[in-house]
Amino acid sequence: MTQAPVNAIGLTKNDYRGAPSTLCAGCGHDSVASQIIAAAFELSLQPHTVIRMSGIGCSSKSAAYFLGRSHGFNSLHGRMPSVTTGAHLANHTLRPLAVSGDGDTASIGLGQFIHLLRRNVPIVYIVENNGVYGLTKGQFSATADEGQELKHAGVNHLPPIDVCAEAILAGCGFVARSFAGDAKQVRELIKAAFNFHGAAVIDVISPCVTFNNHDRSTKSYTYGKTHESPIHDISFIPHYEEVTIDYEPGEARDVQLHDGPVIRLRKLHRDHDPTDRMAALALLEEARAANEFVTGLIYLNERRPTLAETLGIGRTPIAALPEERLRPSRAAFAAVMAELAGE
Amino acid sequence: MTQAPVNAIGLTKNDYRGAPSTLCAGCGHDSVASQIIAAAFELSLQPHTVIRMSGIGCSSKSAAYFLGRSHGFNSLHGRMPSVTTGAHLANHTLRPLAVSGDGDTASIGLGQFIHLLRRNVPIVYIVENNGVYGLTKGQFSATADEGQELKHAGVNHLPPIDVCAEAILAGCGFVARSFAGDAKQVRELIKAAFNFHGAAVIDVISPCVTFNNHDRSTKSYTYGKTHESPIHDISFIPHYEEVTIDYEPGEARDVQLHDGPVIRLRKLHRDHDPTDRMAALALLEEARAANEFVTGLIYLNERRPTLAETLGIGRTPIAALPEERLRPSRAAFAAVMAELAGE
Amino acid sequence: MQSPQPIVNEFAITAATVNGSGSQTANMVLMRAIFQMGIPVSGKNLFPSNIQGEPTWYTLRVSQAGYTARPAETPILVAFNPRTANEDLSQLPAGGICLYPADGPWQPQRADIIPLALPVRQILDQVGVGQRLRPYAANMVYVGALAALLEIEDAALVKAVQHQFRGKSSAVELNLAVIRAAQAWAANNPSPAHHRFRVARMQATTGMMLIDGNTAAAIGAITGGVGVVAWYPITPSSSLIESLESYLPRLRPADDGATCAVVQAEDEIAALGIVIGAGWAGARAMTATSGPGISLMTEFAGLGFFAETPAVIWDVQRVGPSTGLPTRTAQSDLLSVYYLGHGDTRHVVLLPGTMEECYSDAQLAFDLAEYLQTPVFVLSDLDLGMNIWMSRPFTYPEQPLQRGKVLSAEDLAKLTSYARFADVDGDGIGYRTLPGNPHPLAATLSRGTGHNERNVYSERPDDWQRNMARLWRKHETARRMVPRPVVDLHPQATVGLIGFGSTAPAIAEARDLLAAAGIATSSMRVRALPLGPEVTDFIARHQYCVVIEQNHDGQLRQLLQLHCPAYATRLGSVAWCDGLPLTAPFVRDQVLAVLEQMRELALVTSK
Amino acid sequence: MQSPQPIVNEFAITAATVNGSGSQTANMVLMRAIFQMGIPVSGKNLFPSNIQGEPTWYTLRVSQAGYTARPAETPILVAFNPRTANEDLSQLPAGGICLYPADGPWQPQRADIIPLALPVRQILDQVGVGQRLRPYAANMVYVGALAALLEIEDAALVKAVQHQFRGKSSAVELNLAVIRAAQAWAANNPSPAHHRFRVARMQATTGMMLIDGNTAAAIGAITGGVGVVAWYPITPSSSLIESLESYLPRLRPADDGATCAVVQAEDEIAALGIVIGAGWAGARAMTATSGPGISLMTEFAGLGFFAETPAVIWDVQRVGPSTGLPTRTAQSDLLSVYYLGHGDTRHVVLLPGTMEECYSDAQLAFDLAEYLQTPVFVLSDLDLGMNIWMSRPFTYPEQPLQRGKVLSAEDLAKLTSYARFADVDGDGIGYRTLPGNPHPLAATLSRGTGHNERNVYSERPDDWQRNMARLWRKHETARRMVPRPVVDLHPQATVGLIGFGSTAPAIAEARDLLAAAGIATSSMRVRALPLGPEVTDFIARHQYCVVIEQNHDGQLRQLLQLHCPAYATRLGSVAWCDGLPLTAPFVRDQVLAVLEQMRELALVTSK
Ligand SMILES: Cc1ncc(C[n+]2csc(CCOP(=O)(O)OP(=O)(O)O)c2C)c(N)n1
Ligand SMILES: Cc1ncc(C[n+]2csc(CCOP(=O)(O)OP(=O)(O)O)c2C)c(N)n1
Ligand code: SF4
Ligand code: SF4
Ligand SMILES: [Mg+2]
Ligand SMILES: [Mg+2]
Repeated sequence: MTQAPVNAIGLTKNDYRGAPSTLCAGCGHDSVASQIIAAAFELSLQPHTVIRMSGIGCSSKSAAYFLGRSHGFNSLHGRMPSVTTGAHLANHTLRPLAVSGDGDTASIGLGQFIHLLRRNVPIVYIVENNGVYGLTKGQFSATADEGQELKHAGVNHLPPIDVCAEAILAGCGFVARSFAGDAKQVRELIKAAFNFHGAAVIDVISPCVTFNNHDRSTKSYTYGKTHESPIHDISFIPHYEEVTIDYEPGEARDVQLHDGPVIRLRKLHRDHDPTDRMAALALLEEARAANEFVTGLIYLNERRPTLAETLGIGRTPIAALPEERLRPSRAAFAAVMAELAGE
Repeated sequence: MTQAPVNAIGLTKNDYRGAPSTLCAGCGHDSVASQIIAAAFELSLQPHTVIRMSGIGCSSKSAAYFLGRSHGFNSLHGRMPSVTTGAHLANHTLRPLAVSGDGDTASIGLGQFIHLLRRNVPIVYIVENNGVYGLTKGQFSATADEGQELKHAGVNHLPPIDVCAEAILAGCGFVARSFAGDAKQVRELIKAAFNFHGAAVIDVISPCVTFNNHDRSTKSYTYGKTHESPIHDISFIPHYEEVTIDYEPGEARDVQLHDGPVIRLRKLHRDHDPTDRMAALALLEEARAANEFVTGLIYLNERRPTLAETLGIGRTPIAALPEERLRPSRAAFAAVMAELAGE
Repeated sequence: MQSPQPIVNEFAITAATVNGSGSQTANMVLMRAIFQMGIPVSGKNLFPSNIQGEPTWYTLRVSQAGYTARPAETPILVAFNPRTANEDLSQLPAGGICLYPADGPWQPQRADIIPLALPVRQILDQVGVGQRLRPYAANMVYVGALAALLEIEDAALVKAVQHQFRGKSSAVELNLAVIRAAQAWAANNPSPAHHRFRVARMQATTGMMLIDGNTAAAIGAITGGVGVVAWYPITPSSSLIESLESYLPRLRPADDGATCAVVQAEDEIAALGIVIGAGWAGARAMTATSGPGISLMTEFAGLGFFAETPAVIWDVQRVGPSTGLPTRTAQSDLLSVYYLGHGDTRHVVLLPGTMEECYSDAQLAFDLAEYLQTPVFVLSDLDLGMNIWMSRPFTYPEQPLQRGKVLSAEDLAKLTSYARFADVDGDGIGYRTLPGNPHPLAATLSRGTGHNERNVYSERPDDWQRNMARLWRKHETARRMVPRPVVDLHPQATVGLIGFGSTAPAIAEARDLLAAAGIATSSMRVRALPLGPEVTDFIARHQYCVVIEQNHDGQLRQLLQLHCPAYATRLGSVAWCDGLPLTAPFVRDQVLAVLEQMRELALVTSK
Repeated sequence: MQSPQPIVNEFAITAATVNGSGSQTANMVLMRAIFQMGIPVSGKNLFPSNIQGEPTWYTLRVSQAGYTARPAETPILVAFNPRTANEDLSQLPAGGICLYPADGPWQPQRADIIPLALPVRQILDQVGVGQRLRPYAANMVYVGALAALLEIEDAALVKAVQHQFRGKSSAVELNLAVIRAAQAWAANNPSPAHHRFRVARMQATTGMMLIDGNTAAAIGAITGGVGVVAWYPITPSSSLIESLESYLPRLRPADDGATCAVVQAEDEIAALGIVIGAGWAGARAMTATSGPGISLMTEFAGLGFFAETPAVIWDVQRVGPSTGLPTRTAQSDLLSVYYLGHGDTRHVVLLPGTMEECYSDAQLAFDLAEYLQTPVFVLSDLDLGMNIWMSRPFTYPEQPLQRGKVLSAEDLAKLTSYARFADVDGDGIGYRTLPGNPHPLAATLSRGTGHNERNVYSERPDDWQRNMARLWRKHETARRMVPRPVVDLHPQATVGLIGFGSTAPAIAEARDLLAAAGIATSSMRVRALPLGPEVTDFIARHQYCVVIEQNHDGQLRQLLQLHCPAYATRLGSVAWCDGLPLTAPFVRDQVLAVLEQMRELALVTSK
């Protein structure tokens, strides 16, 4: 019997799995879960330093199907961002990994999504985007394309919400789009996002095989496989020391993250500077107008402080502060009482 | 005694006023209210064809201070969009004129705001944007600028939400920005918005003299007066027949609305094509980056159907349908019963 | 085991399958076929909160006595889900029959039951079912086998299959072929499972139909003149709206434009906001949701109450608190809905308990909401809303729509003054004007803030107090207008059983069981809140009342205690909620236990 | 009118002004000066829901007896708002004094009162107040005039002004100059207004302080170890958080980083979401809101209850339903908060009634929330929260923080198995592990969906029922842990008065009035929900109990009736809510009326 390979902290891939999935066989969300597991394994994440967060939906249920050794909160429909914000404030040494759906994020949860990103809570936020409500059986979500048809729900006449564009407007510094069928890209993006200092959004088109996988759907496997147009080939390189420049100038670019690791973007069909906010918005807008399915790291800007930094929280998480620091000193207390008594 | 002038339907300006304002003397919202009154008078609006809608806040209170002869609903904080959507569905022959605040729209109400615009409810939506919560005494709202200081609330560290950019992303076809101190522009925009076929958003910087009018504030009168940079001089021309071309080519452009009237945009410092969605987003993004206070009609696109049209509502408002049309025929009912009984 | 007489028309079947496998279709065919034979049937679908692959159970009850409560025991098990088969088998009473796929991984290991292995693969091969349809068609094998065992008439089977696959003749043929092949196989393979249970034609369902409460409500709303529907999907309420959307084109053809706008909102807050806006502007507007949605609607419910706008809200209850069990039934939103909103809010709540009431309450809710100018809630539940029930066909309404106190421009022209909230008639209800009314007196700014009789903003203490007193007068008007309780008095009874909604069949059957145990009972099914004087009368008549409800907190009991404090101590409580519809034996046992307690207490206190 | 003896230390003043004019500062100086003289004072600020220009009233009560309820009558009127002056004047009792600006547009037109015209402009000119400050300084004129009329000591005035303008010596000087000029003017212009009311030094306030309940709560929370605060501004709760933010740097200096994170959320849903997330991750987290915010928090309240996460929610009540009257006081969220959430939810609710309780409940709420692993609500109101009350200084806590049942990695290492919701101690409370705990057994996925003892998703009926039963066991544990009612038994009393929160002073004073009318009463102030056995004992002891509360629906009465159904009919109700704090004579009259009704009823039923 061969032993399962272990990573830098001695864990096997199995140690990053969760409960068996109860999703439909072939659901895109299960592929994403696999890549979360793979990324966590490859990054040698300490499970207890991650918290898995989700709302409600098939996508959100899947939080149970990975990282079973991490704490987590499967919260309310559309309200995971606020719960995560609270958890971050209580313990900013934990890294939230969140899965949500397009209904959860773009319909009921749109406001919380945008405000979370404004605050720059350092979350890895994966939207498992299938354009429908899976768990409630196939209604349109706010990311469904205009003119799209569904069996029961009929034709959608409303323009889709682009969670990537919303994220960029909201000040999010790591915005990517991917496809559940593109395992490597999803995995590399997750690894990069984990090493990004701030909120990171990955909008993964994740087909719902039961309710929205017919060939005309832009959220189907067929569409994704035939239309995906990656802007670059992305690889995550954990430590800068390992970086070897193995490409011709102009062929790729390396972006270094604040803790040392590097994201290498090997150019494919088009030129795109992911650090240019306007270019990022333009890319999304052009792709939308041309009905293109562009994937990759669309925007990257690591300048903003996280919420905990903005609020000046110290090294020790608030949840771990000793009583002396959670209570006023007797002297300080007495001084305030004296002042109130008008002395 | 001279008689007050009357408009095309024989009403005086007074007929468009509301209750006396209870806002602080000098509040920007009162200036906006005056321009609403002026615009309604000049357009000869039938008061009963307009409904005034609002949420909660000083801005929303001001719905009581204009168009006293129109029905209205001063609803819940951040939830005016849904109430307006319902009113539109019940009676699509009424034109909603809405006032809201930056807190009401961009903080608690952001989700409803965006979803309202996606549905293209033909509302005239005026955001009276002062960067603070006036009614609750001077906390930051989500449109407060990064680095802004307020007496009690301290320094704001979060990036502002740009309601114009959000509106454009949401598919809104009429997006403008203005300044309460620029009475003429506000008025012309309101008139144009009333004649736009679809949702129209006007983001009016409307200083809060009590809590956010110090000179360093970008939402103050001083800042507005010294920094406002209109992209064009806008005039609304009610009927196309009256249009005379009184400008040199390149100096201005006329945009005709679907019912005949024209918006004339006389070029000022810069070139801007308001019908170009990407250009509109770029203008906002550039102004943001350069800390410029750009005003005018930023985006115009009249192509989308209104919600009532999307849903195929007929001429008669649903609220006015006679009982014969609100009930099944006996025959249709009997057929369904027979089918259910398995006959 | 000796071979007893077959049991006729009084038994139940549980089909344990995998959800998403089409077994629900098979179960419906079975149910409908027996119903076609004139025999009373009822079904309870127990399904998981996921889409495909998890265990699901369907319990079909056949009862010539007409009992429709969930049966406490089912002597026939269709064990088509190997994952749960052992536990399912353990529930089977001795002497029961267990059908299972011969070619599956599982065999029953009990000596005291009758196993029957069905050669599923062989039958599908024989019929020539293609690969894609096999998982679905497999379920028809147990339908066919049961048809043979139970002696279901062929014509009834054919009708049931046709009804189920309406308009798809290839599907009808294929499924009938599987059923018949299985039937033939069973007929050719006699086993002890034969002739233990059988069906025999009756006339008890003539003219009746099978329907679920959500469909009944949808048809009622369409018939009741609904004009605007805003909703957000949530189990178990979604099918109410989806059914409404599917019946609309047939019942109210949009020849001159749609007569009803249906909007899927971004959440429940917006859904109720849209409904309130539409009600304010003069349309009959409704939404349907379940517990989590109700919680989100709290603020708007208060606005509707205080700004006095009509709205209809269906709460198809599931098990809470919080997300709870989305696919299980409960009656646990009663208190939260009645008091929904901060600061002294109270609502009108209808409590349907039958398919006909789901239909008629859907209309009545609009009449009440418009007359009372307030949100009206209708509390259904998953059991009522999503399970299939027998019902008489609905009758076309005889009354015109009651649109309440609305002043047109012509009406206003006759008045010298008008105040929106003047209590002209002493019933607490003012006269509305609708937006769009051109009369200069008509306009008013509706609001959730304090206001006087003229609807002008006011912070005056007397204005506030007067307005609230009027709202309570209106609540008293509502008390007189809502449906009376359904009372069945037994002349000798000292015990009264009280319930509401979907527990009616279990309570009715339990009364027969109690009678058999020598305890005569009356019963009252409460139909609405606020509670009226008839409720007090019933309680006053009975020495012991037991309130039976499907929640944890005894919520109806609480409201009854508040309604008649003088009788607060004679109200016992059977409050039980585990997600399953109640069974009659359970109710009987609980009532007996409560009565014993109450009698002891009475003895103690009388000493 | 003859000149009677001056009334000493037992009167009240109402200052009617325009809001946003700085009059609140003047009123505070007046109040503080009299307080400095050792005389009990209390104040009620009646302000509009706008920022500037609308009428506002401040009622300052001076009471050597120590009464602090809102006075029914105020014999001194400062009529500084011409818009309301006529109506204000009509409230002045005969013989009362009316101060008004001599140079304003209004003069009192009543013969039975004593007018006193103050030369405001002349005094401001004399002091040389600049244009910008004049509207504010004008209010100091009535302070000076009253100082002369009432003979307020100079040292007390100085101290009061210094306290009010802390650190701004130019402001201190200017305002003192205006006060003294007005004082001198009044002294030099004797009028019948002199010597009718005066203050005389006492020792009744030695060692006491003046504080509002929101500040008390803020200091309590800081002392109680708050770590995360998320809020959304809403009157009258905003000042709780703003006060917390202003005291934080002094009480918990951020030398090694902030020890408390304060976040203004985008709305109340997010605010409670953040609190629940923070509580789950191990911080003491709280929010403060009022009615509309409570309504929005409904869904998260249910999640907190069911996922068992600590959270502290202050509801500083204002008048509802809906937006209602944002700047008026009420006690009308009791029922909605207790039952907040659909589907059988129930909460723990603390009911402070004094400044010290606001302070101590702020800490206790955290101890309870963490011990019980559930949201704990604290119900304050605008009267408690925003008005200024006398209080003993708060004492530094003697107990360490009670952080409840939390297992560290070391604790887990000693265990062989761990189940999050196992009821190891029989009190319904399981052991938590905090996120970040590195032990492999520690991790668990919290959820609002059905789960078993190990916190694994479960739809099993038995798991659901067992879990709910445990949650009710926990509720019983809470019942034992929350503060006992404050009871004052009168040995002869057959009548008990029951209340909660800010109505305590009015009830206490009403008891004296009732005693004067020959009716001895006991009193009980309920301190928390769920109600405990002491509550039943008190009710059992008294033939008649009258529940006095500031809401429309008699909400505490309802909860008491449910708590002790056996005594349901002996609970009378005085439920009144018009936005103003209750007065003692009103309470007396209402109690008498209710008692009469109850006695008649008792007579009728005993016949
Ligand atoms: C407040 C509330 N409303 C509605 C629901 C019902 N509901 C559960 S999941 C869901 C939609 C999920 O869609 P999405 O987020 O796209 O996830 P998917 O199932 O497609 O992965 C809804 C509406 C709920 N649980 N809570
Ligand atoms: C649900 C709810 N939360 C909070 C409030 C309190 N509140 C009233 S107005 C307001 C903010 C208003 O700010 P904005 O919309 O910017 O209007 P402005 O007063 O600045 O014009 C808030 C938070 C409320 N009324 N309802
Ligand atoms: S319904 Fe769709 S989203 Fe849900 S598990 Fe199945 S395939 Fe996935
Ligand atoms: S507080 Fe500000 S926003 Fe409100 S009325 Fe005054 S100036 Fe206007
Ligand atoms: Mg989805
Ligand atoms: Mg504002």
